[in-house]
Amino acid sequence: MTTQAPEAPAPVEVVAPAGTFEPVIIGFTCNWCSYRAADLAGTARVKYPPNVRLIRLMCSGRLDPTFVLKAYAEGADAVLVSGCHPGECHYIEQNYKAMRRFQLLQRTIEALGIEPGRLQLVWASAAEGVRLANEIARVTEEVRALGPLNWPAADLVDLDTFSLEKAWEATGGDVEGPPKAPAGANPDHPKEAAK
Amino acid sequence: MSPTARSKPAAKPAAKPTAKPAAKPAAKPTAKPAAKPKLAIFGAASCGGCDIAIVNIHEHILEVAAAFDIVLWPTVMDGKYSDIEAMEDGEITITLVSGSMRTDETVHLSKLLRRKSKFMVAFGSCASEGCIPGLANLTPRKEILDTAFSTSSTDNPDGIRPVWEFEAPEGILHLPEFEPMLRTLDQVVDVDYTIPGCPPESEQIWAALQAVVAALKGTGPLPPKGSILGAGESTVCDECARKRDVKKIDRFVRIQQVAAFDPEICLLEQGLPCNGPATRNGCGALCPSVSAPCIGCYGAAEGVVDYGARLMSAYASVIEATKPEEIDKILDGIPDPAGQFYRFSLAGSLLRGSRSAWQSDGE
Amino acid sequence: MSDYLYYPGCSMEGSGRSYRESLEGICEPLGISLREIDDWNCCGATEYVSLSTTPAYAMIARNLALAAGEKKDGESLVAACSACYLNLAKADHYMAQQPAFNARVNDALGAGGLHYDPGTVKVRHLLEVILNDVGLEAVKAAVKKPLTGLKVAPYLGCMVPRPDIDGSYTNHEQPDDLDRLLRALGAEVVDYPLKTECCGGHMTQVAPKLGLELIRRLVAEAERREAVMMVTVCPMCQINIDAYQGEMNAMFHTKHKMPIVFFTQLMGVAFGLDPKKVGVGREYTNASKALVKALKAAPEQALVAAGAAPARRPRPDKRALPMPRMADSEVEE
Amino acid sequence: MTAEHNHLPVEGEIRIGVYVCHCGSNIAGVVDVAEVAKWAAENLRDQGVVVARDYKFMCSSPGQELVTDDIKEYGLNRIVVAACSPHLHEKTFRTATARAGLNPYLCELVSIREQDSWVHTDKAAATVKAKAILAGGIERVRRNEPLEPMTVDINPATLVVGGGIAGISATLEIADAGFKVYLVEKDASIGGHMAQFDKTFPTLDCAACILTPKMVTAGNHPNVELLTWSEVEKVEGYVGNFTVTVRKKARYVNEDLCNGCGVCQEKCPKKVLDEVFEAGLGYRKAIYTPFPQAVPRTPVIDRPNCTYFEKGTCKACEKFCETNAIDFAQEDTILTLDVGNIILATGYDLFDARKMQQYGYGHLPNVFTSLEFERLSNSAGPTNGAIVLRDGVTEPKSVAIVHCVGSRDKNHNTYCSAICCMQSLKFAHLVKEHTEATIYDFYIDMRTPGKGYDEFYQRIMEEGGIFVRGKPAEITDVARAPEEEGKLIIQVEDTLIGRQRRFPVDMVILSSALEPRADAKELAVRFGISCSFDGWAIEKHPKLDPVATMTEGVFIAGCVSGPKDIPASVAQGAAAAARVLGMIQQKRMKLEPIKATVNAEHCSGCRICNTMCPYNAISFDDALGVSSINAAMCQGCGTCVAACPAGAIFGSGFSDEQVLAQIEGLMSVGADGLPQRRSAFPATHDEATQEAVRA
Repeated sequence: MTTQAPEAPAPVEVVAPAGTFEPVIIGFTCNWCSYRAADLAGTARVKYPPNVRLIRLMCSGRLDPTFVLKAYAEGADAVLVSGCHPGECHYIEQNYKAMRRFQLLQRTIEALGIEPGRLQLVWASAAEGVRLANEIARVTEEVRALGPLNWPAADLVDLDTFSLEKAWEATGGDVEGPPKAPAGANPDHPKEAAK
Repeated sequence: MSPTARSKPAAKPAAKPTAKPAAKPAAKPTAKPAAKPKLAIFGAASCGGCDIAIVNIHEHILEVAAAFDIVLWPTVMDGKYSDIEAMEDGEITITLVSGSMRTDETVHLSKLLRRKSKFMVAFGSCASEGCIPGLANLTPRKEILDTAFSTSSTDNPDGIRPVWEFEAPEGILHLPEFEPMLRTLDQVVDVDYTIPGCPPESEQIWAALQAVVAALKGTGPLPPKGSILGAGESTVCDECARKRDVKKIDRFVRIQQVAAFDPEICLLEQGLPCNGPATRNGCGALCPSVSAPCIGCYGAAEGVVDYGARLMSAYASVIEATKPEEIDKILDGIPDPAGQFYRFSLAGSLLRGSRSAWQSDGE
Repeated sequence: MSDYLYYPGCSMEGSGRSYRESLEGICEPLGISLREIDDWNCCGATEYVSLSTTPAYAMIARNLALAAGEKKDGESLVAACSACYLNLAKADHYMAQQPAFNARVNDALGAGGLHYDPGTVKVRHLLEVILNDVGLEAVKAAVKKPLTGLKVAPYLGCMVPRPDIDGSYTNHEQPDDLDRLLRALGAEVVDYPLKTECCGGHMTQVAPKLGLELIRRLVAEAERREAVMMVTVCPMCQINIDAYQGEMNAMFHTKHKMPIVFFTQLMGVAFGLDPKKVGVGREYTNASKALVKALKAAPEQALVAAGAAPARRPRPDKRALPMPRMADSEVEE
Repeated sequence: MTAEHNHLPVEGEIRIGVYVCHCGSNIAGVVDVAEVAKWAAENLRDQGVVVARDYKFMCSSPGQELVTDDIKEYGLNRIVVAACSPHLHEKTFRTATARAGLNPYLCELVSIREQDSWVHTDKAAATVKAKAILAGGIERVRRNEPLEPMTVDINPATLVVGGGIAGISATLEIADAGFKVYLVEKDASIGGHMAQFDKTFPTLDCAACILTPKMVTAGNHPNVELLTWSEVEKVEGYVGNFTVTVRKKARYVNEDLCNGCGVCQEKCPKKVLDEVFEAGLGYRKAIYTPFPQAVPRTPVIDRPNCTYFEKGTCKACEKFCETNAIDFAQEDTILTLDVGNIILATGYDLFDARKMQQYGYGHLPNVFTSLEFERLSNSAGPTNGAIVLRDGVTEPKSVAIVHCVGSRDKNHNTYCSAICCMQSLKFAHLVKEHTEATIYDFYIDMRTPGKGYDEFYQRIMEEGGIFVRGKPAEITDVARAPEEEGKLIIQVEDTLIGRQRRFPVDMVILSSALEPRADAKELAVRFGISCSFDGWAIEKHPKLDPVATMTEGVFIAGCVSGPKDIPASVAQGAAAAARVLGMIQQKRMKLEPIKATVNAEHCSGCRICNTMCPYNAISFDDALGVSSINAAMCQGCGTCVAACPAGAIFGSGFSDEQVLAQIEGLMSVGADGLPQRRSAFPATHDEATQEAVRA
């Protein structure tokens, strides 16, 4: 929405005093434990910094590294991944997959110059509202110390667009669906045969 | 524009029906323009392999020559930029750009050709996702130049570096500037079609060209904007003859560490990090068929946002370990994650490169 | 050889000489070496801290400051006297807990050109070091003359392990750390519930009747439980129970004769050192006889004797109800 | 923009209605709800926001009508409600959406209460966060697809785990309603802890008298299949269609032949300390039924203690058995049960009083645990109800009862075990009834809620117990004064008079805490429910849904979710049964349509996903060379979706498009409330980029 709110915002919206860095952190939570822990923190009125914005997944096993990279690419300063404690996954064992993806992703983002501290894994059961709140506070402070990540915006370049339709009218052909791209070297692949 | 318009999935709308331009009635043959459609083939930062792959369609090249009036193809014939500049906008029917956007010259010419062309095709891995040159995005420009101009093989005692503007007696010379970061074609201009591969397989090229020719003749349908031509929608495993079982990986090995691999069984199952599961099919699984792991030159499968992320997720998911230290031990088998997962797709990936590359801001 | 900084404290020089001698004796077999901090001063003992806080703790913290100066990586500060240990530990703890207090103390230290940041020195008691760093296995291994058949009453007093500031002990309600150590020496440890009760402290001075009554309870109970000697970790306890037993007997018309020695002395003896070398015999109520008897015991019975488990109590009656089965360490078979 | 529309599942223009809830002052007190709504209306038009409102209580019927009316009036096809947690009201608003004829899954509920107003104090910051959360919900809802819940048949059979009073009650409720119940009990007889008691508070009616009839009914009920001496090993499937694997441990006694005459127990030469039913206070034989009224009456052979199994000779039981029921060759049998619902009533363990060495249990003979005392006072117990000291003969002259042993104690369990006060009062009465002893009762607080409970407390006080408020520091046999010789001394601070006191007594009873079963955590994993840190099972909602769990079709009753007395346990058993019967009556039920599906066109058959599913919903078709997912078995965790390297698996409800868009939405608002300020990648001579950088 970057390009959509040119009008000056109401002053009330400016909460971070000029100069102070308020990190924005995307948090992925598991529907069964950490998201409920967040709910619990709320019901118990536990206070934590407002820097984390949570996304609910059904399970930490749903966590696709794409989501994490996307968050950075969209300007997030850090990503918090949370799930049920190892051995207590609502789906029996999926949080182990999350753990492995997390560890591999840690190595890759480091190779891309992103501090490991910007990708954190926190286990929190549905009963651990306070724990989650504390972890969020901790992560926020650590990221504040790391400073902004500020990954550049992807496509601010104005592509000089070109009307395919116009071009097509000029060549005057019909417009049915695309020709099926050949499935490659194996036309008698059962899947092809099945068609 | 909304952020989604910026997001990669938006950029590859291929599979979605609504991508099709509103249906138009087939125009009568008489409506066809008399002159032969014009074809331009431009190699930006590329190794030339793409051009060879095109020539490699053998005698079909003659049919291409017959079907098109080739206005630019520096590799095989003389051509002047000025001729292109002189053309009407949209005069060129179709332009194939191979190679990536590495200098401001290539950027400039790509924009020029875009303006002059009806259809712009990102041809090959470099143009579509950055390819091997894209790995330069792991390093700041300065370091790249330092390395290039001060290696032992370089005789450069004064440590001279290239300048982009040079005052010669004849006047100021402008040299193509090596840009801070390498970009893919679609990060610079609007791209209509993409033909993946490093290089694209010749028969696939021919199939794609045929489709275009047919479309131009009005005898075939026009592929919707954003289509990936000359490749499948699945991944290499789809074409791989190796026997596959459920995956349980307790180690990753590098190809030189193992004397011989079982010729029948999936390489990944033998611990060799094969990118086949995540790489778009179309090559005919050439590498795995000779016991070399797929390295991913055909890029991501249909609708995938970030090739490396998908592959990481897949590998990590099938690792046989539950303790952090065990997991780490196995992951040590992949010493260069960035290279393993982004060998071809780094420049086209969500993050495009390393932080140091863009933070150095050109210096 | 693991190295430690060492704070002896006054009693090791005087009343607790046998503690010092035995400690010096066992360091080598235990594979630990102690480096005495240079120019150490009084630990504040038990009175000063209750009179005037800041100066008292400044005095104590001076030792910490010195230790911090001498400390090599990973070295902690060991005290054998429980009063010294507790004062040093408390000083560090309070300074860490209360910034204002910390500032005051450091002001005082500053006058002497010293400074101490709480937490820099880890203060530990000898017993805990032996249990956690050396370990019972190593102790068992060092035993040459198991104290088989020697019935002892383990007596800790009030300052170790309470307050267990950094939770280094198994259980501060009913600590069994000393019990386990003595068992490792082959001694037979009687169940001695008074192990953390008061030894009288300075009541022997200000309110003799009360002080001596406290001592009587300890001694009488040890005797009732058939212990031939008491074993302690604290010079204050040792001197109280040992030196005032005569007065106590006189006051209550009893005839108790209960030797009390330092655990380090028994370790020395078990490690095969000459009892005299580890100060046995210095105590008013002589412990030598009991020891000699024990040392005669056949070595093959070594290490079998575990503490008197209730299960072995004779059942007075067939109709008696079974006792609950106890934790492994004490189960017979 | 065009590219973006390609991703919309529903043809046509997106028309979104946004509703920001005040929740009284719960949200409005911290978040400027009016501002948030206004902001959405003004700034998110291009995202398709047609109308944005704020309202006092969105969950109220007028609040819901706002939504339904707007859908009709403005032709909305997407709804975003910014209010409380989806776990609370997602259903409410989706139902409302459906009422207005829109697919319920086109409605999103985003939480600006639990995750914003309740956890933040800085109003400005909270308002900014609310906007971000809302923007995220809006971007997400744009990609929502209309989903149809799939329905599955409910198998009318039910599995009840645990044969205590809670389990028995649940079993009988369901069985009486005419449906099949499998009752699995790990011990040799049902009855549970209650069978060990003599009397029950506050009515003091005899436990056996009220329990045994229920046990017997359960035993011969035509609809009940009793599986004692058995344990659940595996649970597969999903609500309505569970497949449960049960290990029936070898009894070495043929249940069909045994007539329960009990001669084998008389003749068995091997006496064994009974640490289960008799709490270690009495003995049983190596072949035994836990107690005379056991159901079933068939005994079991305790293999580790049986002389025959030990030495290979004896077989006394076999010789004397008239029906030849003894079968030393018997082996464990594995049963597979198909059930539609599961009720967990696995009860509690008693806190191990040995852990509090200062109370001397195990060292001091005359310190007893509550369970030991239950057996002691039980007329069928080892002393036939005679309350005596450990020597088995002496009647105590004074008895101390200590509350909160292992409860309300930060060294052990911080919670209150709920039943100990009443239990202790019961003990006091029983001691009074059977002996002359003086009673000292040491409590921290006297907690007697419940019908007739406090009256009982009054009664016991009138009976003349001495109540001391204070938690004993130590129980010792070391006398200080002659009157303490040979006694147990309670050292305690009497907090009412603020003095240290010592009470010499003959006998001490420790009212020990109730703890979760030792294997509670494994149990939770096996049945796919979650449990608290202590190990108590977590209810779906502690107040509004106390017998359901977060796992559909798995219910809980009795002490499995925390300490409870008998009335509460029985009530919960019945409540769980009612929930199950409700499901059975529906015959079929809707499943959340959050499922994964494989796009066979894109699937390359790499088989990465094949090991992803713990429910075995993913199978590989060798002929087609593609993997596929059984929708009914899929639990919707999405792990395979994330794992598929070809992006060929689609996760409905949580698709890549939805999550990625939500990230964009969340990130579209900076920490300062302004749109994120972003630089561009450096590109020296590219005019367009230069512009962008300048912008």
